[in-house]
Order: sequence, then C-alpha cells, then structure tokens
Amino acid sequence: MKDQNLYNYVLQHADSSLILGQRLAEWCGHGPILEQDIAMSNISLDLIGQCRMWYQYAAEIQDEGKSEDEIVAFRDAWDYRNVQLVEQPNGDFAQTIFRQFLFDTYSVHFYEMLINSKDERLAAIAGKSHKEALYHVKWSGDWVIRLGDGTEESHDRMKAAIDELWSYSGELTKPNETETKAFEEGYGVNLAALKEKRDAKIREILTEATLEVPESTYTHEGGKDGRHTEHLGYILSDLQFLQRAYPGQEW
Amino acid sequence: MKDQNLYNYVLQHADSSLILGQRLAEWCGHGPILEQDIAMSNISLDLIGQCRMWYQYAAEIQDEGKSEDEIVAFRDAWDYRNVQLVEQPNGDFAQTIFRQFLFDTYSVHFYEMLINSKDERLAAIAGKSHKEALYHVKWSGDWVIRLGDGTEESHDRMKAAIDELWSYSGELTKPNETETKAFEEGYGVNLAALKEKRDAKIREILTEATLEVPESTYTHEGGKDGRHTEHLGYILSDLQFLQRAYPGQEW
Amino acid sequence: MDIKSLEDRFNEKIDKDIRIEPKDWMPENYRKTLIRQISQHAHSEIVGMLPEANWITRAPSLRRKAAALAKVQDEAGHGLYLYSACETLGIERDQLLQDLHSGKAKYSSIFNYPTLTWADMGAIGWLVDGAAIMNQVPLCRASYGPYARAMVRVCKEESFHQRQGFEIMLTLCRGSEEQKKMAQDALNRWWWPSLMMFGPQDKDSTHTEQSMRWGIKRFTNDELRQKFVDVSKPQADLLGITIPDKDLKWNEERGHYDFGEINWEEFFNVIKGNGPCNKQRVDARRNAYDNGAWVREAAAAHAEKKAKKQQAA
Amino acid sequence: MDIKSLEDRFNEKIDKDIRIEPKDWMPENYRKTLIRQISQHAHSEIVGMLPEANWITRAPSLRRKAAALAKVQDEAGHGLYLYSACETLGIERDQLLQDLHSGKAKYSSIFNYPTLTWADMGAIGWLVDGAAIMNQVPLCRASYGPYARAMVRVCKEESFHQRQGFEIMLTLCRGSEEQKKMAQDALNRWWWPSLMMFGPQDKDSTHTEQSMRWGIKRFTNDELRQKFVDVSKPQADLLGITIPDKDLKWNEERGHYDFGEINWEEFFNVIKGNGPCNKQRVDARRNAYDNGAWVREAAAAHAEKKAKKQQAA
Repeated sequence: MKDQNLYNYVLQHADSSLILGQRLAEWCGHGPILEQDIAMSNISLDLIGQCRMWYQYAAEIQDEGKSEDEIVAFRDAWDYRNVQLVEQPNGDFAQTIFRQFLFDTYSVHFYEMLINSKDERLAAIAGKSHKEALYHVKWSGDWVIRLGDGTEESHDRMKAAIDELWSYSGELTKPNETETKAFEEGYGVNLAALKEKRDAKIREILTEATLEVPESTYTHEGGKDGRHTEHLGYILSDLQFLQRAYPGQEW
Repeated sequence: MKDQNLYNYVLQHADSSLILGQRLAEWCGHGPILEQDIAMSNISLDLIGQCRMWYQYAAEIQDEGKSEDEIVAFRDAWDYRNVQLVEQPNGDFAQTIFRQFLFDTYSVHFYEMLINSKDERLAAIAGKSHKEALYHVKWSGDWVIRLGDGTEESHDRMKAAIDELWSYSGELTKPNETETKAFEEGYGVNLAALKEKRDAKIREILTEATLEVPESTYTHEGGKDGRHTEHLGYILSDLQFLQRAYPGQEW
Repeated sequence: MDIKSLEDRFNEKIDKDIRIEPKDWMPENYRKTLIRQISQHAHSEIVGMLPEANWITRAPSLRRKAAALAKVQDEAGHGLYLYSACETLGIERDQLLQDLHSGKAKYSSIFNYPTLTWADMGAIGWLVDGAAIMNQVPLCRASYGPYARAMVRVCKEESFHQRQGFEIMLTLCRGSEEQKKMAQDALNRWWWPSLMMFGPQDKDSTHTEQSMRWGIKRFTNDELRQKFVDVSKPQADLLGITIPDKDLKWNEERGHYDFGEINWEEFFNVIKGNGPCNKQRVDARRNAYDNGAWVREAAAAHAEKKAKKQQAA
Repeated sequence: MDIKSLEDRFNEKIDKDIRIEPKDWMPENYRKTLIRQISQHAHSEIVGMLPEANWITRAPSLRRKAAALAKVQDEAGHGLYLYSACETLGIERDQLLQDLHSGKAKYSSIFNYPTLTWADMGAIGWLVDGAAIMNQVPLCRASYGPYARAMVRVCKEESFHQRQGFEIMLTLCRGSEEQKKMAQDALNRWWWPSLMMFGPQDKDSTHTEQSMRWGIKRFTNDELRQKFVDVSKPQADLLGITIPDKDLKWNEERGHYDFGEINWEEFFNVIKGNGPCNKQRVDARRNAYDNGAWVREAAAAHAEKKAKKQQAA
C-alpha cells in the first residue's frame, strides 16, 4: 500500500457515493412522478460514476491488482467507510429528498474545495464531480422547498424526515483521523470551513421551505471508520450477491 | 445419487418449509400482539425443525458428504424447489395468516398421508411433523375466522389477502413429475386425494369466516421445478450471506 | 368543409405519405386507434422498467449497474415521449395512467414474466428489445407526425439497448459453465414470450387491416415474427446456445426458418391477467402513483403559491 | 386498621422476608417503584428482541437460526411474565406499552446499540445476558411475590442463553482469522455498554437505598458491576480475546479486578435518547403496535360476536 491514509480517504468517499447511488436506484420504476423517477436515476448514475473514479484510484493506491468490483464485492460491512446517512432507508419521498439534500449540501462544497487538492487525481475527480453536485443540490434543494412550502401533508412529512435524519447529518462534516490527516497533508478538505458553508446553505433552504433548523447537535458517527447502522448489512447482501455466489467471473 | 426422484421430492418439501420459516421469522419482534409474535416464532421454529429433518435426509440420499447448511447456502434460486406461495412477502398480518392457512391446510393432510409412505424415513418425518401441522392449521384457521368475521376493516384485509394469494394456492396440490413418480413408487402422497380434503377444509373455514372461496382455478406454478417469483432471490441473498461471505467455516 | 371532404383530404395525405399533425382533422376512429396504440406502447415502456429495475441493485459490476440504470431510465424517457405524443391527441397523461391502473389499458404482455437471474437482463435486451425494434422501426414512418418522431428517438436508443443485451449474453456464454447455463435458461424462458410480442396470428388479428391502411402499422404480425426468427437464430448460434424449439429449421424453399407452434393458450391467458406477474406489475405502478399523490399535490400547491407571490410583486 | 398499623405489618413482612402478595396492603411508593422497575424490565425484554431478531434471517446455519429464534421468543415470553406481574399491581399492559412508546417509560439502554455482525449474537448472550443474570438472580428473592416468581423462570432461561452466547463466541474464536476478528470486534463494542447495564455509580444512584430496604434490590450497582468484571475476565481469557480496557488488572489486595473509568457521558447521553438506535427501537415497537391495532380490534370484535352467539344459543 502506497499510502494507507490516502487509501482510506478515497475509500470513504467511494463508499458513500456507492451506497447512496444504490439506495436511490431502489426507487427506479417506483417514483412518484415519471420525471422525478428519471431525476433520481440520473443522480444515482452520477454517484455510481463518481464512485467508480474513486474506486479505480483506490485500487491503484492499494496496488494489489484488484478491480473496482473486487473492492466493492469482497468487503463486509465493517470494512465499508461510508457515512451512516447514506445507508438510511429511502422511506417516503420526503425522506429520500432530505437525505439527498443533506448529502448534496456536503458534496457540492466538498468537491468545490477538493478541486484545490494537491493530489492531481483528487482534483480531477473533484472537477468532474462538482458540476454534477451543483445539479444535485439544486434538485434536492428545490424539492425541500416545494415539499416544505407545499401542502400541510408535505410539510408534515418534511418535518418527519428532518426528525428522522437530522442526527445523521453531522458525521459528514466532523473530521475523523483520516480526514484530519488528509487536510494536514494538503490533499484533503478543511471540514471546518466546509461546515460553515454547508450550515449556511441548509439554513437558507430550510428557511425558504418554512421549516425549522433543528437545534440538536447530537450526531451519529463511526461510519467513516467502519461502524454502521443495522441497514448496511442488508444493502450489501443484495449488492454483493452475484459476485459472492459466482466468484471470479467476468460479467 | 441413490435416487434422483426421491432427492427432488425431499428437497422440494425441505425448501418450502425453510422459506416459509424464514418469512415468518421476519415478523419476530414486530407482531401485532405479543402472544402472536410468540405463536409465529413457534411455527417458524417448527418449520425450521422440519426442514432440517428433510435436508438431513436429502444429504444422505445425495451421498456427497454435504451438510444440511451446505445444501441451503450454496444453491441459487433456480435450484430451489419450494412452492411459490411460501416466498410471497409477509404483507400485513392478514396476508401472513392467509399464506399460512393455505400452506397449513396442505401440510396437515400431506403429513397425515405421508405417514403411510413405504419409505420409513419419510414416514418418520411425517409422524413428527403431523402433530405440529395440526397445531399450525388450528392457529391459522382460527385467525382466518377471527379476521374474516371480525371488523369491517379486518374482513376487507382478509379479502385483499385472498385476492393476493389465491393464485398461489393450486401449486401445492398440482403434482409435478417428481410427485407423480413419488406417488407411483409408493413413497409419495396422492395429491388428488389430498386436494379434495384440503379444498373441503378451506371451504369450511372460509365459510365460517364469512369469506367467499374464489372461483378462479388459475394457478401459478413452477416453483417445485425451480421457477420462482422475483422474491426468492432477495430472500436467499440474506439467508445465504454469511456462508457465502465466509465459506467453509464452522459457526 | 363537410365531413366527406375532410375525410377525402385525410385519405389523400395518407396515400401520399404526408404526415398527419395534431391540428389536422382526423377521423375519430383513427384518433382512438392511435391513442390505444401509443398509450399501450407508453405503458409498456413504464411497466417494462420493473422487470429490469429488479436487477439494478444486484448487478454484478459497477459498469453493468450503471448501464442497467441508464437503460431503465431510457425506458422512462420513452414513456415520456409517448405520453406526450398521446397528449397531442387530446387526452391527459393522468387519464392514461388511470386506465393502466384500472386494467382498461393494456401493455405488452412480455413484462408479465419475471426476471429470475442476471442473464434475463441480457435476454430482455437481446430478444425483447430486438422484437420491439422490429415492431417499431416501421413506425418511424407512421402517418401521425408526433408518433413517428417519438419512434425515431425510441428506436435509436432501443438498438443500443439491444446490442448491450446481446453483449451481456455473449459475456455469459464465454464465461463459466454456470454462466452459460444461466444464459441458456434465460433463452429458454424468454424465447416463446418474445415471439408472442408480435401479437396474434394474422388470421386472428382484429386491427391489422385498418391500421395498415392508415399507415400506423406497416407489416403484419406474422411477417414481423418471421423476420425476428430469421434474425435471431444465427445470433443464438453465435452465442452457442439453443433456441428451445425442436421444429426450428431452415426452409430452403421459403428462404426462411420454419418454427414450432406458439402456445396461444398461454398467450391469451397472460393477456387475460393470468401471467406470472400481471398483478404484481400493475400493483407496483398503482402503488407508485398512489403513494406519490401527496408529492404531486405539494408540487402543484407550491407552484401556485409561487405564482401568486410573483403576481403580487 | 389505620395506615400506621398497615405500614408496620408491611415492614414486618419485609424484615422477615415474607413475600408481599397482590392482595396485601402496600405503601403507594412501593407499588409505584415496583411498577417502574418491573415494567422497565418487561420493556427491556421486548425491545431487546429487536437487535437479535436482526440476525435471525441471516443466521449462518439452520441450527443457529433455530436457536436464535427460540431465544428471541423466550424474550417475548419473559416480557409476558413481567407484564403480567405488573398487572397484579393494578396497571394494564396497554398503558405500559403506551408509556414505552411515548418515551415516558425506559428500557435497558444496552438495546440502543446495533447488532452489526453475527458475533454480536454471541456477545449479547455472553455479556448482556450475563450482566442481566447478575442483576436478576438476586431478584428471585424480591419481596414482591409475583415479581420474584417471574424472575425465577426468567433466570433459568437466561442462563441457558448466556451459555449459548458464550458457545457462539467460542466457536468463532476457534474458527478462522476473520471469525476471531469478528468476536474481538463484538467484544470491543459490547464491553463498555455491558458495564453500563448495572446503572450509575452508587454515589449517583437515586433509588438504591429505599429499594434495598424494600427488598426489591439486593446488591448495589457497583457491587454487581465488580462481580461481572471478575467473572468475565477469565472467560475472555479462555476465549483468547482481549477486553478493551487497558486499566483492567487483578488487584491482589482487593481480591478483585480493577478496571477503567466508564464513559458516563455516553451513558447519560444514550439514556437521554442519543444512542445509536434509540429512535429506531422505539419506532419499531410503536409501528408494531400501531400496525397491529386493527388485528386487536378484530380479535375483540370476533370474541364479542362469538360470546353473543353462545348466549343466544
């Protein structure tokens, strides 16, 4: 392994994109409006595209000749480094939207800042992904507003979604050791600075949506170091089934 | 393999018991009444106990030194021979009850008749399982009556459950080649005779439950020969995960 | 102008292969037939998302996952074009969806079959999309303009999907014994339903003659079916898997493959509702629609609020 | 008899270790304290089903699947005994459940931690049930009869569960490197929460003194915790895995193991609601209850119909 910390840093972003992409893909064919079914597939596709860039880089850093798919298929949950937010169930459309919004407000700033990474590969991934993240946060933000400031029912559902997911928001901007080191070494992002921008964005959109920003600052954490919620295991059992059932094949 | 037809016959009953037991186990901790949570665990336990006897016998017939767990864990859906009924989702309590009732009205007569099998092992499995099946059909039948002749809502839910599941009922009593041969060779059950008894029981209970016996005789089929619904794959990806992720271990 | 003259003019356009456009006069039966045909096609795209969506979360590689997702998304897009084409005939998408959910409107019966292994993603692309293209390419010249233009876009993407499906099959057929068995199994299950996609035999087909005259159908069911068999047999040979029809053989005299009798009882049974997944498919679409009602209401309510604010400002 | 005499008689029974029975007079506070303690215990059994139920469908063998199912079923049974014991104090199960769902009633915080691998089924049996038994065995001699008798049944089954859990750990520890890692990881995650199961330190414990006097608590939190550590350390050694506490070492003088400082901030945080699974657990129970409302109503309605018919006959 060339650089364990870089590998972990790359893997945690790869895993978050993959798992959120996987969750969104569950909507495919079941969206509330055909146009939004397409939008969710679009974002899922972007996320899967992003995770592939991340995994390919991870495989190079790891330098054991593994493919992206081997990295995906042959790790159990404890070796996954995604944030806990992205493994939360789709719930209703409000919950999916709010999960996406919490992620997008992070990722749009993350990629914006990562463009300045001294690691060229990271900067390149960021450049491509940032454009996509801009579209994602526009989409999810618009829906937060539409649902928050829509009908009484949609407002209540948004409130329930916030209640359900708020405590998974903080992990995104709370640096673990890997991220602290990545920032110190000049290839990672300054999460404290990111947090300020993101908090402002969240506040702006929730206010426009006539929703309140919760006061609680308690946050679940550990996903980035392999400690997950009970949901991830089930996600992986589907995600990895074919590779595990028929290992070593081309597909 | 000593006897391929006997093996298939045994396997199809093993698989049906396992998958229904697995489905019932999903209720564990989530039942509508604590006492019924316990009852469902009980039936699930009986079914898993039954499938173990079947699988152990299957392993002996196969004579390749496989354990019951290897037979369970390392077959993909197309090699599973359970009826399609048992892989149907739990749905609400009415749906779970009606699925159980359709299965129990079959299995109680199946085991009753299998006691006379010329194959001593089958007769022994039947003797033990018949007592359990008597309790199961009493439980599910009582609940069909209670829900059918309960409130308007419960009546409607039972009707919806019948609508959902009726077309999966017929496969149980429609012999496939394996079953026809098993009957001809004297170790299997006469499904035509079983069907008569079962139909009468279904009619009796549904009538008491103020529910109508549907007229449609169309039935899904193929499960007993490895053609399933889209549900089975997902069941197996959880059921087999650990064995596939960490093959060849003791647990 | 009186009806007679309008009809003459309409027929003249049809004869000269001039496109009918939404604002043009058209016979009521033409309009109704088109709505039935286009909406049935749109519904098929939307319902057709479900069997393939079933394997997206379990796709065996990230590349395949992305391709599968993109493909199903394309189908949603096709549904959109076609619903829009239908709306030019004076009917709302919402009404069309309600007809789908109530069972009044039909969709292609092929989607009432389940996807049981990953190979089904290959077989559907290869055979089902292949059959669809054969049905659809002639419709790029359909007499109704919006329909024809929608079909041009649809066909372009479908043939990409078809190649992709074939490539999935090819990969499996070059893979392990189990993978090859998976491919053969998928061919076994999808072959006959694919042949049924072309509809009943010409002698039993009710709408064909009028539709051909109107230029919204260009070849008969049996012609297209024959063409499909002729194209598919060499492809199966290339893959090294066997079409499950012992009567399939080259007929030198006809210059076509002969093939066995289709199980029309199964065909009509599935259309009647007794297919493996009919209830499941319609329930899935109805649930998506019903569970989305509050979302559509919220979007409408918000748009209204916004419009009012802009008016006030 | 006046209150004073009743109280004297009650206290006399307590002093003589004579059981208090439902029909006996008892101080209101005794009754309330018992309801709180027994219902909390009942709720813990019911909520405690959830983390283990999470691995039943994924159990690695049929034998383990059956054992896991039977174990969780036993917990439901314990819940039943304890709710019944509580009902003898004049409160309905339905009220108790509502208090659980509203957050008014508590349950053991340990069940707010997730089960992340199969090894957690071992660790819960070994450590969590082990700690529970240490808490519960003395309660078989609790002053309130129905409670004491319920505890006798509970403890018998719990110690079976505890051995089963240890045996799961032992199998893993004798297995592959990955399995051993799984066992160690589970110990790492469950050790400290298990120590917290004995409640706050004696100096911070509010109810202890009165409860000890009433004979519904027999040892202090710290005494039981020490006992648990003393028993568990050699077991971990036997398994060949390491308790995640660098301060854990034998103190020859005390005749006990010394151990590190518990993270009481985490303890109080989880009790306050900020544990990994608090919301998920209570939601799961509330949903089961709410979704089951129509079933309970139907059962009641049918029972009434049946009773009327029998009366009429």
